[in-house]
Amino acid sequence: MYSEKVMDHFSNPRNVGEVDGPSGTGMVGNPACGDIMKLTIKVENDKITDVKFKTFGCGAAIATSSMVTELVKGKGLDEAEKISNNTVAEALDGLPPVKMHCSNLAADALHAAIEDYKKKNAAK
Amino acid sequence: MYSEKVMDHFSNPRNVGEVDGPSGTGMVGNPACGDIMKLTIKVENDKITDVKFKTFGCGAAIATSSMVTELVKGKGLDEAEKISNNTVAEALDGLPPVKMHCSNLAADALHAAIEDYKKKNAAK
Amino acid sequence: MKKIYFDNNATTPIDPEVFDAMMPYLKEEWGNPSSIHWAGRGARKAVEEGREAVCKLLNCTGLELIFTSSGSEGDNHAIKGIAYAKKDKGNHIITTKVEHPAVLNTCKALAKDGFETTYLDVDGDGLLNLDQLKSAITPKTILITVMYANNETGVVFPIKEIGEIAKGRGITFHTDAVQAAGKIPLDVQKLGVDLLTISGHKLYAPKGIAALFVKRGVRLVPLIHGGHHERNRRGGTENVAGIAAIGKAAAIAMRDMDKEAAHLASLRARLEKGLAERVPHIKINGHPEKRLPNTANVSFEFVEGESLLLNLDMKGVAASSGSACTSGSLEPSHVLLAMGLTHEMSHGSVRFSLGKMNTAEDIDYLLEIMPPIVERMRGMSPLYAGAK
Amino acid sequence: MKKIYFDNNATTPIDPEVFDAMMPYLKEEWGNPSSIHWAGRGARKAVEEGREAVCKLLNCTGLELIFTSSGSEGDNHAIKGIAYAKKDKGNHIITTKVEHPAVLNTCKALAKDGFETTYLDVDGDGLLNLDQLKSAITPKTILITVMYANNETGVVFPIKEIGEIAKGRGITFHTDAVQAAGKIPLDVQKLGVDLLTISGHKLYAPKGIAALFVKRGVRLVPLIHGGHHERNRRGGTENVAGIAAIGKAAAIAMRDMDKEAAHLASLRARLEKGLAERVPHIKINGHPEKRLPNTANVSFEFVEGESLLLNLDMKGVAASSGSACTSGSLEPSHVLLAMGLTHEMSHGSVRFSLGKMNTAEDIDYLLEIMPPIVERMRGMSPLYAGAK
Ligand SMILES: Cc1ncc(COP(=O)(O)O)c(C=O)c1O
Ligand SMILES: Cc1ncc(COP(=O)(O)O)c(C=O)c1O
Repeated sequence: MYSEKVMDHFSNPRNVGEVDGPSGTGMVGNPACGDIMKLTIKVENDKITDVKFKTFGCGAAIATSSMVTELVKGKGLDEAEKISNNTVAEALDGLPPVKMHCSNLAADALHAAIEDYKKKNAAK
Repeated sequence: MYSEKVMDHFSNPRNVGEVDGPSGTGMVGNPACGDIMKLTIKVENDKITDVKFKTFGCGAAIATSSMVTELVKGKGLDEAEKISNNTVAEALDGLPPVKMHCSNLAADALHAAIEDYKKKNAAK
Repeated sequence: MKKIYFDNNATTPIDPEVFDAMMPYLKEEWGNPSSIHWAGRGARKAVEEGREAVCKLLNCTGLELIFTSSGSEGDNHAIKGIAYAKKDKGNHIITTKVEHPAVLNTCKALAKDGFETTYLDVDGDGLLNLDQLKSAITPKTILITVMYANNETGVVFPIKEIGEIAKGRGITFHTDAVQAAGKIPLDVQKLGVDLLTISGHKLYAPKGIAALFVKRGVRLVPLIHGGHHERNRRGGTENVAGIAAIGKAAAIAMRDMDKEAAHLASLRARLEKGLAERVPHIKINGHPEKRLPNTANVSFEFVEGESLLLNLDMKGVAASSGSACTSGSLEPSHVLLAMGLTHEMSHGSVRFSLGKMNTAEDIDYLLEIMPPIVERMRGMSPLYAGAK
Repeated sequence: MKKIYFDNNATTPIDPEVFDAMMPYLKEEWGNPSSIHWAGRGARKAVEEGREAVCKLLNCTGLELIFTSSGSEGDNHAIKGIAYAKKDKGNHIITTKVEHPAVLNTCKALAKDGFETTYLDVDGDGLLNLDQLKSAITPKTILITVMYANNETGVVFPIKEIGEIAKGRGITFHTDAVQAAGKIPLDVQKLGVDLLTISGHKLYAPKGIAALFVKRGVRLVPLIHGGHHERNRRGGTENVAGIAAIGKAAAIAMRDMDKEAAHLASLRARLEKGLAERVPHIKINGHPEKRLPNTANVSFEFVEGESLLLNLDMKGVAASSGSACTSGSLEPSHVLLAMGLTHEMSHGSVRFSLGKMNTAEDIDYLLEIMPPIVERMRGMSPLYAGAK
């Protein structure tokens, strides 16, 4: 069902946890769908210097979470904002069709975290 | 499907043909059903001294024809008249249910032959 | 005793290659294809590979194939499925008088729900008149269902032409190709059909597995509602071993069809010629050319078919009279009656349907035993004057 | 790698005795049971012997059994068959919220034809309220269809009591006994049902064969019209090998059920007790006693079921989450939601369904690997405070 890459990220997820004193936090999904993702980022000089996730969800949800943290670590905010759910799915060599909608939320969580960071920053 | 007795009478039918100068002839069945039986009898002193059949029909039709000739040969007319299609089927250790109606006509042919004999005799 | 099987239209032996292909799914790989764990993965793969193989035979895509349990299920699914899906558009169905009971009785059953069916005639050769078909079409016609090849006589209908007539008028077109599969080409693109039924056990696969082609975009109401199987079109855990089997059978049919068809045609010619030479008063039913290569339907005048079959069986030869499906009934073949045969001639018919295991020796054995059998039975027949 | 199968409610392995029983019908005895010649006779005998064996398990007569291709076909046949046969009497059906999709989706489909269905609730233990059932009955109620045992939780419903309610009111009563067969007694006389569905592949027989009990005198419209097979009630050449298999499986179930049930119950107790001792925050779903002996449905709070299954699978353990039939979907189990579980708890459920090949060692292996898996997954969960 899942690609090898998905299974790799599922069984050895990268960057699990929450960053200390996060610059931004994104939380997406809902229990009805069975997928909830929480992404915390550390931003320095418009760069994402650290990122961690916590996810309640299926194999696809965990793998996409893990993958998105790999994709954005060290990236500038502009670049990070361009990452879409599709980018993540492609980086994992694809996802089963049934998983594309519900469980492919990692980029959404990322964008939510960036937005949160920007809101907090604007408030300063 | 068929009992051993049926198969015996089918493969070695008794009394096939037509008796010479029959005292009575019975013909029953019709092509639509796929079964036509012709029974010829020789009657002497109210006894059936000879009987033969010709049958167009399935295994059951041939076996019942053969059996009825065995049952009546040498019997008095009274006794012969008591033979029913069921008597014949029982003597063959039964017939498949689907064959009970259409192909079990041998006793009818016998009765038709006896009636024919009586009619001819009454006319004399 | 010799055992010779001439009843391949009733069912075929299971090809040893097919047997081997299905074994793993009755031994180690018995998983449920819907399961995500190890036990399900092999099963899922078998289902997808089986689907691909059958699709190759039919020249369709995997999305267009529904596995079913029998040709009868496929016919019911197609006909009821289209009738109910299109009931707002019309209530008229066109079929023929010589279809298999799975089609005829389905159409009859639909009458209770207000559907009307026209049953097309056939001529003495068993052929349709396409003008009759055209003039049977009304604005309410939603479905034409016409078999590709007849199970009793082997007569082949002009599916492509019928497809063109149907398409021009927006009528859905189904063909029961149960007897055609593996014997003549079966390319749904070339045939131009919307739905097509095949069945494994006429194709050297086991009983219990079959398939229905449903052209992309054709909507039909499921016959078996249930889980998400077959893309929500047919509920029920997949018959994995059966699917592996029909897949293998389809692949073999693809590979061997040309060779087998030639083989069958030559055996059949030997049989028909031989019988005609040796047995008087016989009639070969069905158009001489427009027939499957394997089927010989022969009427033996003055005698009844079942009695011939029993005699043949006693000599180890398996054949049938009328269709196997209706052999439990006493009615003469509806197919032969529709072709204008008398009741006697219909009752006196025997179908020899050859298969790939048959040999010239099998035919010669039949030619040896048949004349005395017929003679003996005619000698018992009140209809036969010649014997007196 | 170790391979341990805890997904017997999805499908069972094929019993080697069953395998042996079906082999002759895939090798030498591939004939069509309708044929009158040698090739058909062995097949016909197999069908009749298979029928007898299944009838013994159900305690019914041969006239009351229809072989089908799947539990789903049986459910569809029963429900649609009764609905259409009795549509002049009424249009109301009663079922439960926790039926298999083969029942639920059939009832939904019937809505398009004007039938109305009441879906009964279950309580937190998964049990029905028979007063709700009684008050749901209207003069238009023609059919009650309630499963014998639930596939996800194993909860067993009081079929006998429901049968008495139905009978008193002239309502036909069908039960889906697919999960009950072979695990708990299944005597149609004692249960007082009019129709009952079983399926081979939940009973150590292969996929593609199943059976429907139809009590003498109960009339229903066929689902698959066709030839004279199954006394005109189900068209299609019989799946002979499948019938031989389900017959053998039924005989084995008769012979071994008591022993197996005790075996399963003790393994299940070991599993549930062991998990409860080793893993905090779990909930065992379904009434503790009124359950099949083999099914353990466990919610692991804070984690999602599929991710647990993948982890188990990586260690060679096959289990499932929700029913296998709906695992292609993303919806949480309709059964657990109906029992009042939250979405998180429903999503976090795993079903361990044991089979006769399972051993105490299998359970112990699970008890060893499960705690670290749950701990690891909870460590990743944003819902789990304890791990922080
Ligand atoms: C309770 C219940 N009913 C019906 C079915 C359907 O059975 P089958 O897969 O044989 O169609 C199943 C199996 O998934 C089931 O568990
Ligand atoms: C032309 C035709 N259609 C349909 C069927 C039914 O196939 P099955 O026996 O697989 O239901 C048959 C076989 O008897 C057939 O010959």
